[in-house]
Amino acid sequence: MDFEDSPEEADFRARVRAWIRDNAPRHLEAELKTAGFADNGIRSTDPLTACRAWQKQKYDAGWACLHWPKDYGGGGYQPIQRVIFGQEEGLYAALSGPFGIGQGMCGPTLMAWAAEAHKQRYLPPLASGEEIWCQLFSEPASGSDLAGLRTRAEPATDGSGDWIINGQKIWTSGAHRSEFGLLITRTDPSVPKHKGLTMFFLDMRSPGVEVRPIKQANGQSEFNEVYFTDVRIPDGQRLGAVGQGWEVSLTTLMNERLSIGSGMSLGFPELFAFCLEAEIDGRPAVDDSAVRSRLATYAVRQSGLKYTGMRAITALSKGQTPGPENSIGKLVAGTAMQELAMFALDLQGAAGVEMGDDQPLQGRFQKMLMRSPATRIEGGSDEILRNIIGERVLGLPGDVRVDKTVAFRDIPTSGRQKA
Amino acid sequence: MDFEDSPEEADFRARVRAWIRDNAPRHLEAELKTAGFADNGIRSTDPLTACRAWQKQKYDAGWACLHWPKDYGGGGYQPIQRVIFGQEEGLYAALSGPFGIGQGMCGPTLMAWAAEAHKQRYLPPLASGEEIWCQLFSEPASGSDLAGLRTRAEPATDGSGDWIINGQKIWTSGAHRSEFGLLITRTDPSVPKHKGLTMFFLDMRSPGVEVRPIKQANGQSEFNEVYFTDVRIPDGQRLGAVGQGWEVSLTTLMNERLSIGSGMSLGFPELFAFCLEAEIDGRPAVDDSAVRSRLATYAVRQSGLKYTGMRAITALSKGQTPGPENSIGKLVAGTAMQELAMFALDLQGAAGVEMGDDQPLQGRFQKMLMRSPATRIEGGSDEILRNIIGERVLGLPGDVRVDKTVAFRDIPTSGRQKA
Amino acid sequence: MNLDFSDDQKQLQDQVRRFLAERCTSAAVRRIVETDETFDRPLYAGLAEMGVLGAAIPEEYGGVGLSKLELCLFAEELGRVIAPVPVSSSIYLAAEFLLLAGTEAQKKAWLPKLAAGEIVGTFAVTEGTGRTTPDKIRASVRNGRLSGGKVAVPDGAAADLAVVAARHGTGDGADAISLYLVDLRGPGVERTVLTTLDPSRKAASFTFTDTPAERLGGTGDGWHIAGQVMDRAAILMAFEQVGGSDRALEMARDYALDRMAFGRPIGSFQAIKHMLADMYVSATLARSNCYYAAWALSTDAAELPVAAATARVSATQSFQHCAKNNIQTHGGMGFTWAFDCHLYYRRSNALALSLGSLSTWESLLIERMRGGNAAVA
Amino acid sequence: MNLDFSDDQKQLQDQVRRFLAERCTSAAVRRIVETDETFDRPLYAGLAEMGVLGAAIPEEYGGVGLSKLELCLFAEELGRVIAPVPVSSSIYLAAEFLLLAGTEAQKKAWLPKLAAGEIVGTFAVTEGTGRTTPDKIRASVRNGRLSGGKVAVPDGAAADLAVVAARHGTGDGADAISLYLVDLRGPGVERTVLTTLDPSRKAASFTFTDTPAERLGGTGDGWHIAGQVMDRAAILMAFEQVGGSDRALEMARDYALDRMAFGRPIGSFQAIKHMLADMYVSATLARSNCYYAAWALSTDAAELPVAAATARVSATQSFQHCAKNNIQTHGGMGFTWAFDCHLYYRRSNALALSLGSLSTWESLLIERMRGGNAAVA
Repeated sequence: MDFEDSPEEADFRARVRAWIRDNAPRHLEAELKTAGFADNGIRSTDPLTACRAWQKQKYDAGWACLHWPKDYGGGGYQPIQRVIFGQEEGLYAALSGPFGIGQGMCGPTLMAWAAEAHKQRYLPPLASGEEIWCQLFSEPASGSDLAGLRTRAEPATDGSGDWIINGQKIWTSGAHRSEFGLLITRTDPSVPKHKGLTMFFLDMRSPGVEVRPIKQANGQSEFNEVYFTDVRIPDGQRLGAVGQGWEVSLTTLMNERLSIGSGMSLGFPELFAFCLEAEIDGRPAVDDSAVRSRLATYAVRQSGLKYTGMRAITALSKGQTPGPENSIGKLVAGTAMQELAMFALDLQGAAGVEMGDDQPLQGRFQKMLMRSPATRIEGGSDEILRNIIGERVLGLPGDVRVDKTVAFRDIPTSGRQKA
Repeated sequence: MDFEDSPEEADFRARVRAWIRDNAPRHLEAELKTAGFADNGIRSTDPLTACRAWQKQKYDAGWACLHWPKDYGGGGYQPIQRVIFGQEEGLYAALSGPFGIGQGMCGPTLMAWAAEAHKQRYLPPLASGEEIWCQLFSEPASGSDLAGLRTRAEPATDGSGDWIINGQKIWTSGAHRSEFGLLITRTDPSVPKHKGLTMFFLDMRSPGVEVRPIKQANGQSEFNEVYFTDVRIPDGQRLGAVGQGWEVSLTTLMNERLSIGSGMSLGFPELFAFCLEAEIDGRPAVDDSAVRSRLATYAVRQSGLKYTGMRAITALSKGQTPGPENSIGKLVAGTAMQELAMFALDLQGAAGVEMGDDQPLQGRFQKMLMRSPATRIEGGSDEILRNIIGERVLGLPGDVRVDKTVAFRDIPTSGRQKA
Repeated sequence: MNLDFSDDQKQLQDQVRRFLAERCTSAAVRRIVETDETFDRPLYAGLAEMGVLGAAIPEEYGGVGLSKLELCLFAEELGRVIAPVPVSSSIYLAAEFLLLAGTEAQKKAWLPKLAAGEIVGTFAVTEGTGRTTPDKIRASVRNGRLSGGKVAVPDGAAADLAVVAARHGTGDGADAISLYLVDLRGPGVERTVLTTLDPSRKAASFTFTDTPAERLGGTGDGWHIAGQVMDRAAILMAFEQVGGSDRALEMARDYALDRMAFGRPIGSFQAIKHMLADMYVSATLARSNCYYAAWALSTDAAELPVAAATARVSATQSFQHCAKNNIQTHGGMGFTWAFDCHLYYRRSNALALSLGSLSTWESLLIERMRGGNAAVA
Repeated sequence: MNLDFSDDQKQLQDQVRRFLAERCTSAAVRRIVETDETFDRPLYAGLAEMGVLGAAIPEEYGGVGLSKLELCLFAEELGRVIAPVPVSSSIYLAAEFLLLAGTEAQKKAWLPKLAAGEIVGTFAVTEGTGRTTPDKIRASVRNGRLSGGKVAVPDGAAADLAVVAARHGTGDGADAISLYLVDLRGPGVERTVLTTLDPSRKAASFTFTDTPAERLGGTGDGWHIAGQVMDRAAILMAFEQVGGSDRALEMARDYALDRMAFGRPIGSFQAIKHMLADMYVSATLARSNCYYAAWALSTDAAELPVAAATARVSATQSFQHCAKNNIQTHGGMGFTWAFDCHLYYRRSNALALSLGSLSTWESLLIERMRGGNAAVA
C-alpha cells in the first residue's frame, strides 16, 4: 500500500505536468475557482469558446481522449494514465464540461457500433471539441424505464430508405450547442418493448429538430427538451440493426456509469470550513457536540467515497476493471448533499433564507440545497441505483415484470381512470 | 378541545376508580412496577395464578371484556369506556397479558363466525380467564405471507366427518398455557392460495398436539412452535365454510391491529431520566447539544404517538371509528426503540456492555436493544406495515402478484437451485 | 377527552379551503414567485373579508373574536396552498405582539388595520448569520429614534409596520433589549428586497437611520415578550407546515397513481410506496403534536412552551421530509420549474429557518422538558 | 497509487479464512456463548500456530515479523466469523502496549508468550458508566501495589495479564495516570465474570487489593500511551467490524435469495433489495476508510489519528447497520436463538462500546480534523 506512482506513472505524470504548466490558460484560473453547479465560472469571455480553445490545444498536443485509439483522435493511453492526466489538469478540467457526454458516452458507442468510415469522419472532431454531441434517450413518459420510449422512426414512403422521426426527448444536456446527437427510437410497437428499438445518430441542424431549454426548479437550465417533427435521417446513420437499439444503448449507459460516480463531492469540506467560522453561543460551531456528530457522519461518507475512488484507481493501475463499488458514489453523495445543505442553513439561522453571493461561502449551501434534488434523480435515481446494486452487485433477482413479453402498444399508459 | 371527560364518562370513571381502589391486588403493586419485556414482574407467587385471580375478580364484578355483549360475559360498554377502564386499571392491566390474544382476537372471531351454542359455551370462560386461547396462524414458511400456510386439514377416512390435522405452526404466543386455539389450515392445495383455507378451533389438549417453546435471540421464550400429528377436530369446530378460512382470518387480523399500536412506548422517558443522571465531561448529559438533538427527535416521536392515540380515543368518545393513523404506532416505536437503545448504551460507554440489574435503570436499555428487533417483526414487519399504510391508507395499488391465481401446489417454494 | 376540533371549527376551515382552492391557485402563487409583485393583495383582502386575518383578534380591535383554534385551522389551509400572503408575519407575529404587550392606544391604532388587511406588519429581529441572541442585537433606540440594520425580515417587502427588537441600553443581557413599533412607510427607512429560497414570501433587509420608534411593552421586556410571541407563532407556523406536508404527500400520491414505469403505476413499487408511507408517518406525528399544541395555545396552558417546541420540531421535520420526497417521487419532472414540487420544497426550507431553526428548537424543547423556561428569541 | 493489499497478503488472508471456516464454525462460537468456557482455546492455539497472533510482533520477541497490514486482514477474518477468542485484547491492545512502551525486559518477558497464545493479555481502564476520562480513574498504585476496581474489562474472563491504567499521584489531569502490568493469576486479584451483550467474548470486573504492579512506560505517560494504542487497536477492530458487516450482508443476501413469500424470493421485493443495497453501501464505505487507515497504521503516518477515527466511526456504523438489518431480512427466524443473526447483532453492539463508543470517536474525529491531537483514552 502506498500513494506513490509506479516509475512509468511518475514519468507520465511529469510529462503531463510540464505540458500543463506551459500550456494551460492561466488567465482563467481565478474565474475557474468560482465554478458552481452547471457553471464553469468563466465570465470574462464566452465560456464555450474558452472550452473549445483548451480542448483543441489538448487535441493538437495529443492529450485529448487519452484512452481512445490514436486513429480516432485519441491518445492510445491506459485508463490509469487518463486518471493521472485528470489529476494534473486540476481545475482546468472544468473546461471539458461541454464535451463530457459526447466523448464519454457517444464516442464509445460510435466506436462499438458505427461503420469504419463514420468513425474516421466523426470521432476526431468529437475529440478535438470541434463538434459537440448529445445523447437523446430520455422521454417525458420514460425516465427510469428508458425502454418505454415512444419517439417513432418510420421508413420514409419515398423509397429513399431514409427514416422519418416524430416524437420528443427530454433531459438532453447540451442539445442547444450540439452538432450531432445519438438518438434512440421505436421502430416497431408491435413487439415487446426492448425488441422494437433502433439507434441512430443525427445532425442536430436537420429540419424539424427543435430544442427548447427546460427551466429547472433551481432556476437554471442545464437540460433541454428536443422535439422531432418529420425529421429525416439516412439509413446509413443507423447504429446496429433495426430492433437492436436496446443493445446499442447498453453500450452508452455502461459508459455513463463509468464516467459518473467516483470521488463525488457531498460538500463536506465547505461545511467543515463554515463550522470553523460560524459561532454557536459565542463559541466556534465546530466545538458544539451536535455539530460534531453531524460533521463526523458526513466526514466518513466523504472520505469513504474518496478512498473507494482510490481503490478503483488502484484497480485501473493494475490493469484491472474497477469493481462495482463505484456505483455507490452518486447514491451516497446526492442524499448526503441535500441533508448537509439543510444542516448548514440551519446553522445560518433566519439569515440563511437569503440566496446570493453575500452569504457564507458565496451562498454555496443555498445552491446545494436547490441543486441536490436533481442529483438524486439524474443519471439513475436513488431507487434505480439501489436496484442496480441489489441486482448486479448482490445478485438478487429482478422485480416481477409485466411489460417484458407483451407488445409495446398493449402496455397500459395510465395508472388510473381519469374522471 | 379539552382533556376532560364528558359527564357520562366522568361518572363511569368514578365508578371504575372506586372499584379498582377497593379491589385491586395492591400487594402486587411493587412487583408490577418492575415489569419488563414478556415479564409482568410477579415473583412472589405464580404469575399466571395472579393474572387469573384478577381477571376472575373483574369478571365477577362485570368489568371483564367491557365492550363484549353481556350475554357472552362482557360488560356491554362502549369502546371509550373500555379505554377509561384501562386508564384507571393502570399497572394492574399488566395482569391481563395472558388473556390478550384470546379476548382481543379469538373472541371477536368466535363472535363473528361461531355457532350460537359455541359462543355461549366458550366466550364467558374466555372473558373470565378460566380458559385461555391462542392463535395458530404463522408457519415457518409463511410469516408475512400468511396465506402461504401448509398445515393440512383432511377429512377423516372413517366417515365421522372429523378433520385430521398435520403440520406445524410457529410464533404462537401462550400456546403452552392455552386451553384452546384458533387454527387456520389448508384444505385444498389445488386451488389458488387464498381459496383453499379453512378455519377451526381446537382443544389444545387433543392427542397429537405438541407445544415447544422457541428460544429467542434475547434468551427469552415468549412464543412456541406447535406441531400437529394426526390431530382430530370435529367438523362442528369449523368456523365459516370450507375454503372460507382466509375471510375468517381477516376478522382476527383486523382485531389484531386494533389491539396493537396506540400509545406504544419507545423508551423516551427512560432515556430522558438517564440523561438527567448521566454525565458527559463532568456536566449532565442533557446539557450536551448532541444528546439534546437525539432526545428531541425521540421526544417528538413519543409525543406524536401519544397524541395520535388521544385522537383515536377522541374518535371513540364521539362514537366514531378511529382513523388509520393508529397503524403507525408499532412502525414508529420499533425502529425508534432500537435506535434509542443503541444511543443510550453509547452514552454508557464500555460499561454498557454488561447486562443486568446493576446497570442504569436496571439494564432496561440493554433489554430494549435485545428485544427491539422482534418489535420490528412481530404482528406485521416494518415492511408489511408500510405496505398497509401505502395501500390501505394512501390507496396505492398492490404489488404485482404471481401467486394469486395459480394453484397453491404450483407456487415455487425455493428461491434458487441448491448445489 | 377531546383532542379534535369541533364540527363548527371544521366547517369554517372548509370554507377557507374552498375559498383558497379558487383564489390561491398555482398560477396565483407563481404570479408572486415570478414577478416583483410583493404579495397577492386581492387574496389578502379576501382573507381579511372572510375574517381569517381577524379571527383571533377581539372584536373591540376590529377582529372577529373567534379563538386561536380557528386560526390554527386557517393556518393549515394557508400552508396547504403555500399562500403568497404575509399572514404569518402580520397576524401570528405583529398582531400577537400588540395583543400581548401593546398599550390600549397602540392596540386601537394598529390592530383594526392589521385585521382589515389595510396594513401589513412583521417582526424584525435578525441582524446576521447564526442563532439570534441578545448580544447580537446592535440596532439601538435613543430618544425615540432607531438606528441600525435588520436582515431577512419575513415579508419585509410587504410590511408597513414592524415590531423591531433593539437595545435601549448597553450590556449583552436580555434586559438590554426592548421592542419598538416602527412605521416602515415613514422617514429613515431604507428597504432592500432580497432574493430568497422562497420568493412566494418576500423578505427584505432594512437600514434604519434616526427612524421614529415607539416602545412596545416595558423597557427591557423585549426579549421576554418576543419569546412568548415566538412560541405562539411557532404553533401557528407548525399548522402551516402540517398543511404543506399534507399537500406534498397528496401531490406525490397522485403522481404515483398516474405515472407508469415498467408497465405499472410507480406507486405499486415498494420503493415509492414505502417512501410515501414514511411521509404519511411523519405528517401524522406532526399533526398530532400540533393538535396538542393548539389545545395549549387556546387555553394558555402551562404546557405551552413544551407543546410549542414539540409541534415546531415535528412539523419542520415533516414538511422538509415530505417536500423533498415529493420531488423524488416525481423524478425529473419534479425538478422542473413548471411543476409545483419546488414551490413546496422552497417553502418547507424557508419555514424551517424562520422563527429560529430546527437545532435551536430541539435544544429548547429539551431545556424546557427538564423544567427550565427558556424562550426562543 | 496503490490502495489495496498485495497478492501475497491476500493469500495469507485466504489461508486464515479457510482455517477459520473449518475451525470456527457456528457450533464452535455457540459452545462459548452457551457454556462457561471462557474462550476457544484450541482455536486460539491454532491461530498462534498459524502466526496470526504473532503476525505484527517482531521475530526477536517470538513473533512472525510480518507487518500490521497482514494483521488487518487477519482481523477482518476474525470479525467475519465472530471468533470467540481474545485476539483483540491480547494482541491489538496488550501486545501493542508492550511494543510501544515496554522496556526490553518487559517485551522479552511477555511478548513471546502473547504471540504463542500461552497467555492472554488485556487492557483494564474503565471504572464506571460513561466516557472514561482521567479524573474518573480511582484505581491507584503505591509502592508497586495496585488497589481499586475495573469493570467491563474486555476478555477479562480469559486474561492472564492486564495493562492497567491507574493513578500514581493526585490531581484530575492526564499526567496523574500511569500504566501498570498486572499478573491476573497472582495475589490480590478478585475477578467476576460478567453477563454481557456478547457472551462470545467474556468480559469481567476486577477488584485489586495490594496487587503487585509493575509500571509500563514513564510515570505520568499512561494516558498518552493509551491514546496511541487505542488508535491503533481501533483500526484493527474496524477491520473486525468490516468482516462482520460483510458476513451479515452475505447471510441476509443468501436468505433473501432462498426465502419465498407471495410466490417470489423476498430478495426480489424492493423493500428487501434496497435494504440490502444500503447495507452494501455502508459496508463499502467502511471498507474503503479501513484500507486508508491500514496504510496509515503500516506507515505510522501523521494522518493516523484522523484515519483511525474515520475507520472506527465508519465501521461501527456499518456493522451495527448490517447486523440489525440482517435480523430484519430474516424476519421471525432472525429473532430465534437457533439462527446466527443475533450473534452478529450482539457482537456489533458490543464492539461499538469497546474502545470508546461512537459519539466519543465522532467528537475526536472532528477535533483531530481541526488540528488538535486529542486521543481517545
